[in-house]
Amino acid sequence: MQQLGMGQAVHQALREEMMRDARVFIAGEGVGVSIHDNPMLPTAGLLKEFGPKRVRDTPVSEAAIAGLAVGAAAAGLRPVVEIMFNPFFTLASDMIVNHAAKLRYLSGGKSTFPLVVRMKSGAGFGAGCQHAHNLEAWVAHCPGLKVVMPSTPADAKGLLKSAIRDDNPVVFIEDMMLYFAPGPVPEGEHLAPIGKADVKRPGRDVTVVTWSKMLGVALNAASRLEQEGIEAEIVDLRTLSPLDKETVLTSVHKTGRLVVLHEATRTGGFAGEVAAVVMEEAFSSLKAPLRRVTGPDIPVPVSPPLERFYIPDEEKLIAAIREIL
Amino acid sequence: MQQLGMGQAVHQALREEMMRDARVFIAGEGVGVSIHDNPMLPTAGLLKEFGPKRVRDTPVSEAAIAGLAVGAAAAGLRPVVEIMFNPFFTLASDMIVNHAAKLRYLSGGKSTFPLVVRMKSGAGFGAGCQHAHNLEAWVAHCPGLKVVMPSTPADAKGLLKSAIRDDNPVVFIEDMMLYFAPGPVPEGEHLAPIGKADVKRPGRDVTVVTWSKMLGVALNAASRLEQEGIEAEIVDLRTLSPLDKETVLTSVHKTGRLVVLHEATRTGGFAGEVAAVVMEEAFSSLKAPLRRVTGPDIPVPVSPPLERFYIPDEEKLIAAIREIL
Amino acid sequence: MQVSKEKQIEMLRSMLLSRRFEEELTELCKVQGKIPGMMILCTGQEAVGSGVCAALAPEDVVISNHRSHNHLLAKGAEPRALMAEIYGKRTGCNKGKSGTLHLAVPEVNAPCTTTVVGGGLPIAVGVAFAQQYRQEKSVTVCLFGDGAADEGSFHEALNLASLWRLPVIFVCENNLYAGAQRYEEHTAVQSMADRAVAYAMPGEVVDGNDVVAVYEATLRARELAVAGGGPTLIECKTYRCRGHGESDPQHYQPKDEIAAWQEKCPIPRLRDEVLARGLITTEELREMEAAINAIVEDAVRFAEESPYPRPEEALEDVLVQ
Amino acid sequence: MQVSKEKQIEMLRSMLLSRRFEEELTELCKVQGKIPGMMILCTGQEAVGSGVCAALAPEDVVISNHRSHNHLLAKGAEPRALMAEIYGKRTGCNKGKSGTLHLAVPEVNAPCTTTVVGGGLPIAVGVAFAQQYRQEKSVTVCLFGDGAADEGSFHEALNLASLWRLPVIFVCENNLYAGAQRYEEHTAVQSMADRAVAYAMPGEVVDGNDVVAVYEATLRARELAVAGGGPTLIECKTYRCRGHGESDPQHYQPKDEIAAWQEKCPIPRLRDEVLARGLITTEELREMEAAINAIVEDAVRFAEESPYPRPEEALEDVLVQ
Ligand SMILES: Cc1ncc(C[n+]2csc(CCOP(=O)(O)OP(=O)(O)O)c2C)c(N)n1
Ligand SMILES: Cc1ncc(C[n+]2csc(CCOP(=O)(O)OP(=O)(O)O)c2C)c(N)n1
Ligand SMILES: [Mg+2]
Ligand SMILES: [Mg+2]
Repeated sequence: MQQLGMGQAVHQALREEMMRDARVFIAGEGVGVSIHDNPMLPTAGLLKEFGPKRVRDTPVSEAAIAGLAVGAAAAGLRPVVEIMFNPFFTLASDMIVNHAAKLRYLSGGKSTFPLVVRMKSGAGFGAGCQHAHNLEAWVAHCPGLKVVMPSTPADAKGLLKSAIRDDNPVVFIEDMMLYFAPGPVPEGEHLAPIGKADVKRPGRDVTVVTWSKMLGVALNAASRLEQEGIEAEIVDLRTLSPLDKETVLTSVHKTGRLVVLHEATRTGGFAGEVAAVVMEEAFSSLKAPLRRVTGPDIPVPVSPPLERFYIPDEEKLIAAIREIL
Repeated sequence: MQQLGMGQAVHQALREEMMRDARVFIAGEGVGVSIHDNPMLPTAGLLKEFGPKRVRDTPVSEAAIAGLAVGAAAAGLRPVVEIMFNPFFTLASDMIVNHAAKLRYLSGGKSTFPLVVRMKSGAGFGAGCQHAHNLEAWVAHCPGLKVVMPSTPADAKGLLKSAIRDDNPVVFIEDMMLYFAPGPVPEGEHLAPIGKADVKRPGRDVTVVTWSKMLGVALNAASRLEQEGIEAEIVDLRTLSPLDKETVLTSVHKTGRLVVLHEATRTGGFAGEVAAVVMEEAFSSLKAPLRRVTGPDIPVPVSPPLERFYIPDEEKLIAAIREIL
Repeated sequence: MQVSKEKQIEMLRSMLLSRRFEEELTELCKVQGKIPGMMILCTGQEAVGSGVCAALAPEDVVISNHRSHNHLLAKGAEPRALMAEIYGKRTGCNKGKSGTLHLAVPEVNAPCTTTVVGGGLPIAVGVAFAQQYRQEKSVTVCLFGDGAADEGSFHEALNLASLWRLPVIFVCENNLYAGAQRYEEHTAVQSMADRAVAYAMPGEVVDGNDVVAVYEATLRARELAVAGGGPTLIECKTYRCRGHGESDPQHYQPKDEIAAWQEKCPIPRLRDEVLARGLITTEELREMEAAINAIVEDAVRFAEESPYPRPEEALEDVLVQ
Repeated sequence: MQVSKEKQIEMLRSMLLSRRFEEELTELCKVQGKIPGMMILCTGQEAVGSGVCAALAPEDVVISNHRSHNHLLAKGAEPRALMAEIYGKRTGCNKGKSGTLHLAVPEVNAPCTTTVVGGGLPIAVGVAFAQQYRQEKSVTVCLFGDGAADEGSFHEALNLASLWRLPVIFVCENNLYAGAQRYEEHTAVQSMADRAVAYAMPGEVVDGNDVVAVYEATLRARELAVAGGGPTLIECKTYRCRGHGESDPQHYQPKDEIAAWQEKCPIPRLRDEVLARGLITTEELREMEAAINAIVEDAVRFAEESPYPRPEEALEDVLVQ
C-alpha cells in the first residue's frame, strides 16, 4: 500500500474530492502559493492542478475566510477552508460557532451548510502559544458542528473525504507533527465514517482513550507495558463530535479502567467529557479511579525543555496507568 | 440588609471600586447611554455619576473593546469592559484568549493584565441562540484567565470587587435572569474570594454541583426533596477557574453521589471537568453513577415551549437525583 | 432614468405592506407573552428594503440583519409564514426556532438572517462567490446598519469582495443610531460611503427615504456587479423613528429630531407623488390598502390559530441526518 | 526640517546594530536545534523601526509584531536579553517562554509583542487610551504589516482611535508581501494609507527605505498626537528582501525584484550620505561597526553560555499569585 504522511493523505483526499465534485473548492492563507515549498504539506500542488478558480489564496482575514465558507455553502458549493493555526480559530469563531453551526437550526432545517474548516494544530515546533493551542474542546462543545481529529494518514484521508461529503459543517483538525510520519494509505475511494472511534490496539487491563498525535504516545506506551504483561486497549476517538460512546463504553466495560490522553490543557479539556460519559454509563464496571494525562494548565512555551515539559509523553502515560492498576 | 437584584449588586460593586480606585474605568456598548432605561441593570447611572472619561460607550466593535482592556491594563489601568452577550465573546476571543490570557506568560511574568470582562448570559428571554449561548466552558479551558459566575446578588458584588482588584484577567459572567430577583447584599466593603466554592445548602445524600442561575433550580429541587427526607447538598462553584476542588471533593466524600447541573449544552460542558476531578480524586467514595442535568445539545430556540424544553428545571434535576439514590 | 409606473406602484405597495405588518407588531408585542423576544422594527426606513428589492431579480440573494421584516417582505416572503415565526409557532417559516430576529426564508433567496451585528457581510461575500463561481448573472445584497460598519467583519468582507470583484452590493442602512449611540458617537467618518475608498470600491450616498433613489442606485450597482465590475457600497441615509426595539424609551433621541424625520416619511412621499402624477387613483390606493390590510390580518389570524411546536421538536434541525 | 547630525548617526547605528544582530541569526538558525521555532527577519526594512523609534521619547510605547527584532533594538532593548530569549534560554528577557516571535521588553516600554497578525492594533489603542486617561504627553506606536491591514482588528482599532482622538501612531510596514502573497493579491486598495480616509484620520505614505523620511513622518504624527490631534496612519513602503521566514525559499519573489530592492537598502543609503556630508569619518564609522560587532558577539556568547530553564519553570508566570 502507498506510504504517505498525513499531509499527503489530506492532499490526496482534497484532490480526489475536487476531481469528483466540481462544487468543492479550497480557500485560505497560502493554500495556493505558500511560503513553504514542501510536497509533504496538504495543499502543495493543488493550485497548479486545479487553477486559481478552485484554489483560492485569501488575505489574512480569518473571519472572511470562514464567512466565505458559510455563504458559499449556503449557496450550494462545498467549501474546504483553512484556518492556518488553531489559535486563530478565535478570529473565525463567530462565523463558525454563531453562524455555520446555528443557521441551519435557525432556518428550521431549510438551509444547509456543507463546509469543512481545516485547522493545523499541535505543539512541538517551538513557535509558542499563539501558534500552538489545542482548542478541540471548544468546537466539540458546539451543537451543529462535527469535529474530526485524525491520528493516522489513512484515517485522515478517509475522514476528510467523508467530511467533504457530509452536509454539515465539519471542523477537521490536523496535528502538524503527523504530516511528516509516513503510514499506509489505501488508494482511491477510501471513506472512514465520521462518528466512529477505532480500537487501534486491543487489550484487557486498561482503556486509554486518545486522539490525534497522542495516539503515537499511547501505542508506544502500550508496547512497552506489554513487556510486563500489561495489556492496554487503545481507543482512538478520531471524531470528538459526534462522540462514539459505544466503543468507549464497550472497552471500559471490559477493562474497568480509564485513562484519557490529550495534548490540550487539562482543565476543561475534552477528557472531561469522556470521563463523564463513562462515569454515567459504565460506573458499575469501573475498578479504579480515572487518570487524565494532558498538557498542564499553561500556554505552550517556546524553550525546548519547557515545550517538552508541556507535551504529554510515554513516561507520563505509563506512570498514570501504573497508578490505577 | 439591603435587598438588591444582581444587576444592582454589580452596579454597586462597579460604583464602589470606581470610587476607590481612579484607575478603574468601564467601557462597552451601551454602558453609558443605553437603549434600556432600567435601574435594575448593572451600569445604569454610572455615566451620570462618573462622567464620560471613566464610562465609555464604544462602537459595536468587540475586538476593539477587548483590546482596549488588554492595552489599558498593560499600561496600568484597571479596565472593566462589557461584552454585551456571551455569543459575542467569539468576536473578542482572540484578544481575551490569545492576548489577555497569554501575554503575561509570554513576557516571562513581567507584564500584568489586571482587567475584567463582563458578559451577560443565559437563556429565557426568547432572543434565540445568537444572544443566548453559555460558553463558560470555553473560558474555563484557557490558562491565564479566571472565570467567575455568581449565583446571588451578594456573591456578584463580592466577587466583582475581588475581580477588579485581581491582577489577572477575569471573565465575569452574569445571567441576566438574575438581574431582577432581589436578594440581601452587604453594604460597603464586601469581598468574596475568587476560587472558593460555597455550599449553599448542606445535605448528606447527594452532592449537586452547580453555578449561576441554576443554583435557584437546585435549591428549589432540594426543598422539594426534603419533604421526602432526601437531603441534597448544593455546592455553588461561583468560580469555575480556579476550580475549588476541595469543597467539591469534601462534599462527594460525604454524600458519595454527584449530580452536576448547568444551563450550557451537555457535550463538552464544564460538568465534564467536575466529573473528572471527582472520578480522579474521590473515586473510592462514589456510591452511584454520575448524572448531568444540562441543556440538550442544541442551540437555544426561540419559541416558548422549545426554550422551556432547553432550560434545565427542577423536574429534570429531581428525576436525575432519584435515579442515583 | 424614468421609473415605470408599475415599478413605482410595486414599491409603494411593498412599503405599505411592511408598514402595516409592523404596525400590527407594534401592538401585538405589548401583549404580555404573545411575542417572544425583543421586537425590532424599521418604521420610517421602509424605502431601503423596498427600493433595494425592487431592483433585484428573484434569483438574487438577500442577507439581512436584526431589522429584517421590511427586507424580507420586500423580497417576497410569505406574510403568514413570517408572522407565525415571529409568534414562535410551528407553522412559522423556521418552525419557531428563529423568531423575529433571524428569519430565514430560502424560498425567496434569503437563506439566512443574522442578528450578530456585521455577521451578514462575510456570509454575503460567500454567497456572491458562489454566484461568480457558477458564472450566474445574479447578485447578493447585504443589508446592514451604520453600527455594523464598525465591526471587523465589515472590513474583511469588503476587502475580499473588492479583491475578487464579487457580485455583491453592500447596503448600509444608516439610520443615524446604533443602539443608543448617535452616528457621530460611534465613528469619526463623515459618511459610511467614504469607506469604499479603503477597498477601491465605488461608494454612493443616497437619500434612504427616497425609495426611487434607492431603487436606481441598486440598479446601477447590480448592473456593475453582473457585468463583472465587482461590489458597490451604498449608504442609505435614513432615520430610526422608533426605538432600537419596542422597549426602548428613546430618551436619547431628541423629540424634534424624530418629528423632523417623521415629516420625511418615505411612504406619503411616494404616495402623494404617484397620486399627484396620476399614476394611481385614490380609489385604487384605497383598494391597495384594503388588500394589504386583509393580507396582514390574515397573517395575524393564521399565526394566532397556529399551534406551538411540541417541546421535543427543539431537538430537530440541528444536523442533517 | 534639518535632522541633526547626532540623530542621523543614531539612526545609522540603530540600523547597523539591527542588521548585524539579524545577520548572526541568519547563520545561527541554520544550525539544527540551536534556535527554537521559525526565524523571521527584517533585513532591508531596518529604516522603519529605526526611523520610528528615533522619533520617540523613552516613555512612548511600542507594540510590535512577529517581525520585531529591529523595532525592539531600536527602542533600546538589551541585545543580550533578546538573543538569550531567541535561544530559549532562562536569561532571556522572557525566561524562554516567548522565543523570537513574541519578545516582550517592558523595560523599554514594549510591554508585549504579538504574532497574531493584526493583534497589536487594538492593544495599542488600549495603551494610548491609558496615556490619554492619565493626560500623559506620550504616544503609542503600533508597527504592523500590510497583511495585517486586512484583518478586522485593524478596522476596529483605527475607528476607535480616531473617534476618541487617541495618541497612537499606526505604522504600516508595507514590505510588498504578506506571507507568499504579493500586495495586490491581498487587497485592491492602491495604498494602505488611503484607508485613513475611512476613519477621518490623516494618512501618509513615506519611503520606508529612507530612514530620515520615516523619522520625520513619525515626528509629525507624534506632535499631532500629543497635541490632542489624534492618530495618524503612516504607510512605510519597503520590501521584504528575505523570505517570510528563513525557511522560505522565496520561489514566488522575482529575483530581479529582490535585486532591485537590495539596491535601495536603507543602510548604505544613509551611510554614504553621512560620509559624503562629512557627518562621520570612515574611521568613526569603522569604530562604530566594530563596537556593534562586539555587542552582537557578546550577546551571542551570553546566549550560548546561558542555561536553559528547568522544565518545571514552565509552570511559572501564568498568573499573578
Ligand atoms: C456582534 C454584536 N454586538 C452587539 C450586538 C447588540 N446589538 C444589536 S443591534 C445593535 C446596534 C446595531 O446598530 P446598526 O448596525 O446601526 O443597526 P440598527 O439597529 O440601527 O438597524 C447592537 C449593538 C449584536 N447583536 N451583535
Ligand atoms: C491571525 C493570524 N493569521 C495568520 C498568521 C500567519 N502569518 C504570520 S505572518 C503572516 C503574514 C503577515 O504579513 P504582513 O502583515 O504583511 O507582515 P510581514 O510578514 O510582511 O512583515 C501570516 C499570514 C498569523 N500569525 N496570525
Ligand atoms: Mg443604525
Ligand atoms: Mg508584509
